[in-house]
Amino acid sequence: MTSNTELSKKYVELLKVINNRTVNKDYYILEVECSHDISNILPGQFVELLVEDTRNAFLRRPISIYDVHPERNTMDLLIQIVGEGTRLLSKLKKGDYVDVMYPLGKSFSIIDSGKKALLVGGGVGVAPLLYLAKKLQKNNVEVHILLGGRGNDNIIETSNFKKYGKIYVSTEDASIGEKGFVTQHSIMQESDFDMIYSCGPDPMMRAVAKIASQNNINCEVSLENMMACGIGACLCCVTPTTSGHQCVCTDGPVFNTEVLEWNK
Amino acid sequence: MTSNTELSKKYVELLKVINNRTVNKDYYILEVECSHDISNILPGQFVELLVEDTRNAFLRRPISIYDVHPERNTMDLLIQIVGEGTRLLSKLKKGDYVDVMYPLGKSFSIIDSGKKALLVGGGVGVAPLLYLAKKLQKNNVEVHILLGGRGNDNIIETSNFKKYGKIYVSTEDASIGEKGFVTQHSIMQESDFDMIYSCGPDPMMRAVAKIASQNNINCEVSLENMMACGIGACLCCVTPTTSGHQCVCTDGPVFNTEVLEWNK
Amino acid sequence: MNLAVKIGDLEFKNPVMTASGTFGYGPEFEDFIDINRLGGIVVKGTTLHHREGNAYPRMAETPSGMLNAVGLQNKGVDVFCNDIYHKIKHYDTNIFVNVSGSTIEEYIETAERINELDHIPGIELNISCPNVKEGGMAFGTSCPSAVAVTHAVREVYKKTMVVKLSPNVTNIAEIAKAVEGVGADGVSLINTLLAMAINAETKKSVLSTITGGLSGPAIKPIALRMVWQVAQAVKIPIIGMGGIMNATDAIEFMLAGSTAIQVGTANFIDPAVTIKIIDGIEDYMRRHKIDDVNDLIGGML
Amino acid sequence: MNLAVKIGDLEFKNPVMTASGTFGYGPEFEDFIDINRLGGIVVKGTTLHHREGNAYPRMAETPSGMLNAVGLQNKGVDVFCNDIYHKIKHYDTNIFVNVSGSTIEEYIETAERINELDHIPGIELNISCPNVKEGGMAFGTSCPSAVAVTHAVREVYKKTMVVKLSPNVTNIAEIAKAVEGVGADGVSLINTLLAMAINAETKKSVLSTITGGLSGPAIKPIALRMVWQVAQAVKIPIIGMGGIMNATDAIEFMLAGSTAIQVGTANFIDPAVTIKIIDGIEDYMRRHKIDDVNDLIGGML
Ligand SMILES: Cc1cc2nc3c(=O)[nH]c(=O)nc-3n(C[C@H](O)[C@H](O)[C@H](O)COP(=O)(O)OP(=O)(O)OC[C@H]3O[C@@H](n4cnc5c(N)ncnc54)[C@H](O)[C@@H]3O)c2cc1C
Ligand SMILES: Cc1cc2nc3c(=O)[nH]c(=O)nc-3n(C[C@H](O)[C@H](O)[C@H](O)COP(=O)(O)OP(=O)(O)OC[C@H]3O[C@@H](n4cnc5c(N)ncnc54)[C@H](O)[C@@H]3O)c2cc1C
Ligand SMILES: Cc1cc2nc3c(=O)[nH]c(=O)nc-3n(C[C@H](O)[C@H](O)[C@H](O)COP(=O)(O)O)c2cc1C
Ligand SMILES: Cc1cc2nc3c(=O)[nH]c(=O)nc-3n(C[C@H](O)[C@H](O)[C@H](O)COP(=O)(O)O)c2cc1C
Ligand code: FES
Ligand code: FES
Repeated sequence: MTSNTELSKKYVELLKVINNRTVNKDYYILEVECSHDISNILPGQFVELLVEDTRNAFLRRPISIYDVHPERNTMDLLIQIVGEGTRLLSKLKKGDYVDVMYPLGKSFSIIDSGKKALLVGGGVGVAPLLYLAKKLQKNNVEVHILLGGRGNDNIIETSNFKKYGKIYVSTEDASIGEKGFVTQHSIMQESDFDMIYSCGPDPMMRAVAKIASQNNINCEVSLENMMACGIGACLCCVTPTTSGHQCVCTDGPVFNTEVLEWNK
Repeated sequence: MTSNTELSKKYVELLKVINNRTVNKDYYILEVECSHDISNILPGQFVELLVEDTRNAFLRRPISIYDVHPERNTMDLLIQIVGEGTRLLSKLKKGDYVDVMYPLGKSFSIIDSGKKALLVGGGVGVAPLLYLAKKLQKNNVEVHILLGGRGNDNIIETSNFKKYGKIYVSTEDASIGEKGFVTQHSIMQESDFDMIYSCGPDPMMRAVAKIASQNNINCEVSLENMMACGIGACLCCVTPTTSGHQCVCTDGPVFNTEVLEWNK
Repeated sequence: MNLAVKIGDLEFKNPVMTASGTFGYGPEFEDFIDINRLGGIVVKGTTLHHREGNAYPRMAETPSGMLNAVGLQNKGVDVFCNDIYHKIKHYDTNIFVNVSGSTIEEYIETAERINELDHIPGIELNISCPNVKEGGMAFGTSCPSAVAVTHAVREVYKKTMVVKLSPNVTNIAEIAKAVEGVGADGVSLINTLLAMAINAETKKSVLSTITGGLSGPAIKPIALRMVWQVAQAVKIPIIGMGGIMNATDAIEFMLAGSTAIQVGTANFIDPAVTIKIIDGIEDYMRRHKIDDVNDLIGGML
Repeated sequence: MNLAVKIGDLEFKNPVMTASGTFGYGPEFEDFIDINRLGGIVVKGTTLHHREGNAYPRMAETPSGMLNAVGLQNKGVDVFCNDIYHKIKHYDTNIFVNVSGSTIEEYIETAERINELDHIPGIELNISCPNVKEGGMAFGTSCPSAVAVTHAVREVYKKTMVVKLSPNVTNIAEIAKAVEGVGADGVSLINTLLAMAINAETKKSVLSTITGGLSGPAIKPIALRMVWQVAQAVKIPIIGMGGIMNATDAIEFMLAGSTAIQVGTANFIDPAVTIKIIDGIEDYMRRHKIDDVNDLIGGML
């Protein structure tokens, strides 16, 4: 198993928007072109986007790296419109420039070849899981991907995920896949996974971690704490761990659930 | 001579941008479509534009009504890019909507048919003079228009002004027209005008007013004080007059220079 | 659904009022809204004598806010009573006069005159104006002087009296408690924060008075904190304000402990904002199944 | 062109420093800028003992600003001296330690430890942190307590000592004068303004601590006013801060009376902003034909 402990060199620069693809009314995918080599970006890392020309979204917005295309040196960012910042960024057009700080944070661990992984994403929490699935598949890991959401509209990009593993879906309103929360999905009962990776709403990740621990499965989650700086300078994004408050932006966003003190 | 003392009914609404024409790198003309009858808008009145999606330009921006096209119920706004607000507004495109409060303020007086008027505009101060020239010409006033600026780039829209009167030009760098300040232009020496109308930088208007008074010519100027509300509610935009502090937004922006206490 | 709230014995049809100095006397906004829908309006700061206010420039835009240094320009209480009053007394809303003065005697005399006006149910005692040389904020930044002026005016003014507090103090709750002790029916806060702006290119101060008062969304987090602190210190109702731009902001101020709220600078950006705020509060109550707006007051969990 | 300024006997290669709590210890920014170009850096608030700080959430975005309630999370002065210090002592810039405590004794002990470090030419005495239950701002909001802690630390700390003032007071100039009287080499201002945020949908306070400290451009007009007031009251140098986002803002603070300036929240938005500010000041001086940056200090006309 490999995991990234050293942080890679970070950049802040204007990146050209190559594409802005609307997924549905709530989601879009920005593809931006980088000027530095990005082939060493790891799954789980994120960027901080500046929303220009406004103070309505004053701080940068942290967004996971959804996919990396080394052949054209671009990355994809999958973004859900939830407020002012993500709404204003959705207006970016091909050819525009956006101010990006990248790559930030530590990555998911890549389990060894031949092992079996379950990836559990809720809503826009699927964002860091695609690139993870890609890297796991490359390492010959058996990849199972459970995508959950409130309804049909929140289950996105399944055709993209399909390329890297077997897909399972659950929705709370039963509009697609099994009905219920992701944690109620039948695949969650299987106990022969070597690792469960998860990203999504806090309560979901906690529930996933609980099941993983009951089944003695290693579990990594990607947290989405409120961030001001993204580089470990402000100490705003902390989460309680077995070694005290740690920064989600630099000690995470990916944590093994064993170190998280979620009851604190 | 008619002058507008009653304020017309004011509206605040989203107006559709019909056109955004670039004049040169510093100037553009927005044409917006109104939903209310605008045929009674008077020359010298202005609008207050909201710069949406930002707090970098927090308050509305006052802009003169440059022209009115009753046949398609639109107005033109001639805008110079001087800061954040005017820069952001320059990005408006055909089909966009802009939040406008209009029409505001009191107008220039229209002198009687057969009389002779000189209009003196400096830089973007020409904005309220075009519609004035149009109205004066319609009333069979003999219209002379002096346009001044630092250089060639500041002398704009002469072909439009030409339709309504005789044009004179002066530039400080002599790149076009006579060299010098507008007040040094030969036409300013002529004393047989019945009214001088002026809009431009403060020092220019003061100099014009001085010459007018020396020549015993009635003179109206349009002031550009900093405004917060545009409707007489905040008392921020005052100018000292013979009857105390008056609001430029509601008692003006047009004032007869006789009532201004420019030395206060 | 009940939107009505009470301050002292006075009922407001809803908690949304306009802030002094930002709404003129009301007529300025008649083209944009139905004034009668408002919970109340507080007219421009009124003094015993006519005041020309400070010299231009009196305004500066700042990040998410503005500075003003109007300096209580107004025609004096006589013109208010004999002229302006008659143009607005028909409004079906609670009209408050914001009363200011350079000396306690001026406050008293002005309040006495206003007390005679049938259609003015209350005054807002402005002891927090940062833009005048004498009086104003000086009264509002120490307990003894705040108490002195409040007590003196209370003696002569018989209707609803709200005291408007200055945020430019170490402990606003202490001053709120002090004026509560001498008969204020309520407190309103915050007035503007003393601030300034410089033009780096000209090296000059932007305002003719160098310093002015900061208002707008920039100050909302400070105002909210002060309302919350005062709510824990006093029993009389609070009228909260400072940067309220929409219904969400208004609800935050109520949750922090305001019985009513005032909208100031936002009127300049959208002259119809007050009505949108009233509608937005109703909408919020519907969504959250709240029948009585009074249940929001101090409802922060 | 001279950009160097002095505080006490200490020379800064330029007036641009980073504000405590917004720049970590320096290494966090090495990927983005050359730390050695800075006039100085003030490291995170340091206390005698390790502190975990407040519970999450500790941050809220506000109009043109942010709230923080970090609460002085730090590993304590021993870890600073034995570990962190050795990672940063090679920087060719003035490293200040921001010293905080719950009691005067803690301040003294911490300052004594820092006094031993060769490559730390100064401390910034933080008597203005709004985010801790004990000590912090309590020391900075009254003259007697500000004097007590400043005086006590002055006795043991022999290098440059700057006292960081709280803006949450009625009269900041008075407190500046008081600490000047007991040996402060300079004052820095402003720390954050006590403020709060509420989430209307959940009805909860956004921060775990309810109140937090407001920083960013929203507070710039207030900070500028306070610098100007303090500049008229004291003779010692002022380090101005509060919402500085670019060179123009920095110049405004110098014109108002600052000898040096600190950049805080802006580092989060652009990690290279400090260098742009240094370059921007040079550019301004060239345009305005100013040879010595000291000519800007208090240069408001
Ligand atoms: C490491 C990390 C990775 C993320 N990856 C993605 C992603 O790939 N795609 C995606 O759509 N979203 C992602 N998010 C969430 C995203 O950052 C927020 O949705 C976004 O910041 C909201 O901004 P807004 O202005 O649209 O909404 P706002 O109106 O500002 O806020 C809406 C909600 O978003 C959250 N939020 C706001 N500001 C921040 C902040 N500075 N840091 C963290 N959360 C905040 C809050 O919960 C808030 O209630 C990620 C967050 C983190 C921390
Ligand atoms: C009645 C009136 C009519 C005007 N007509 C026109 C016009 O037709 N075309 C045009 O280009 N400009 C016009 N102006 C000037 C225009 O309002 C300012 O150029 C504009 O507000 C600047 O905004 P900004 O954000 O681009 O610049 P900022 O960076 O905000 O300011 C640049 C300069 O513009 C001026 N200014 C800024 N805000 C205001 C304000 N609220 N009120 C007045 N002046 C301000 C100040 O002098 C400031 O130094 C008019 C102003 C007034 C008062
Ligand atoms: C232009 C202007 C004029 C003001 N005049 C007064 C006044 O006369 N009396 C008063 O008590 N407050 C006055 N204020 C303060 C407001 O009533 C209010 O307390 C403050 O602006 C904060 O609210 P806001 O952020 O919603 O504007 C004035 C504010 C502004 C912006
Ligand atoms: C996240 C954060 C942490 C801070 N921590 C400290 C601190 O430890 N000690 C201190 O004196 N000031 C601290 N401050 C205050 C800043 O140093 C500065 O005084 C304030 O933020 C105003 O400047 P700004 O608007 O440029 O950020 C902190 C500010 C922020 C935003
Ligand atoms: S966001 Fe600043 S330390 Fe993590
Ligand atoms: S701009 Fe408000 S009164 Fe004129």
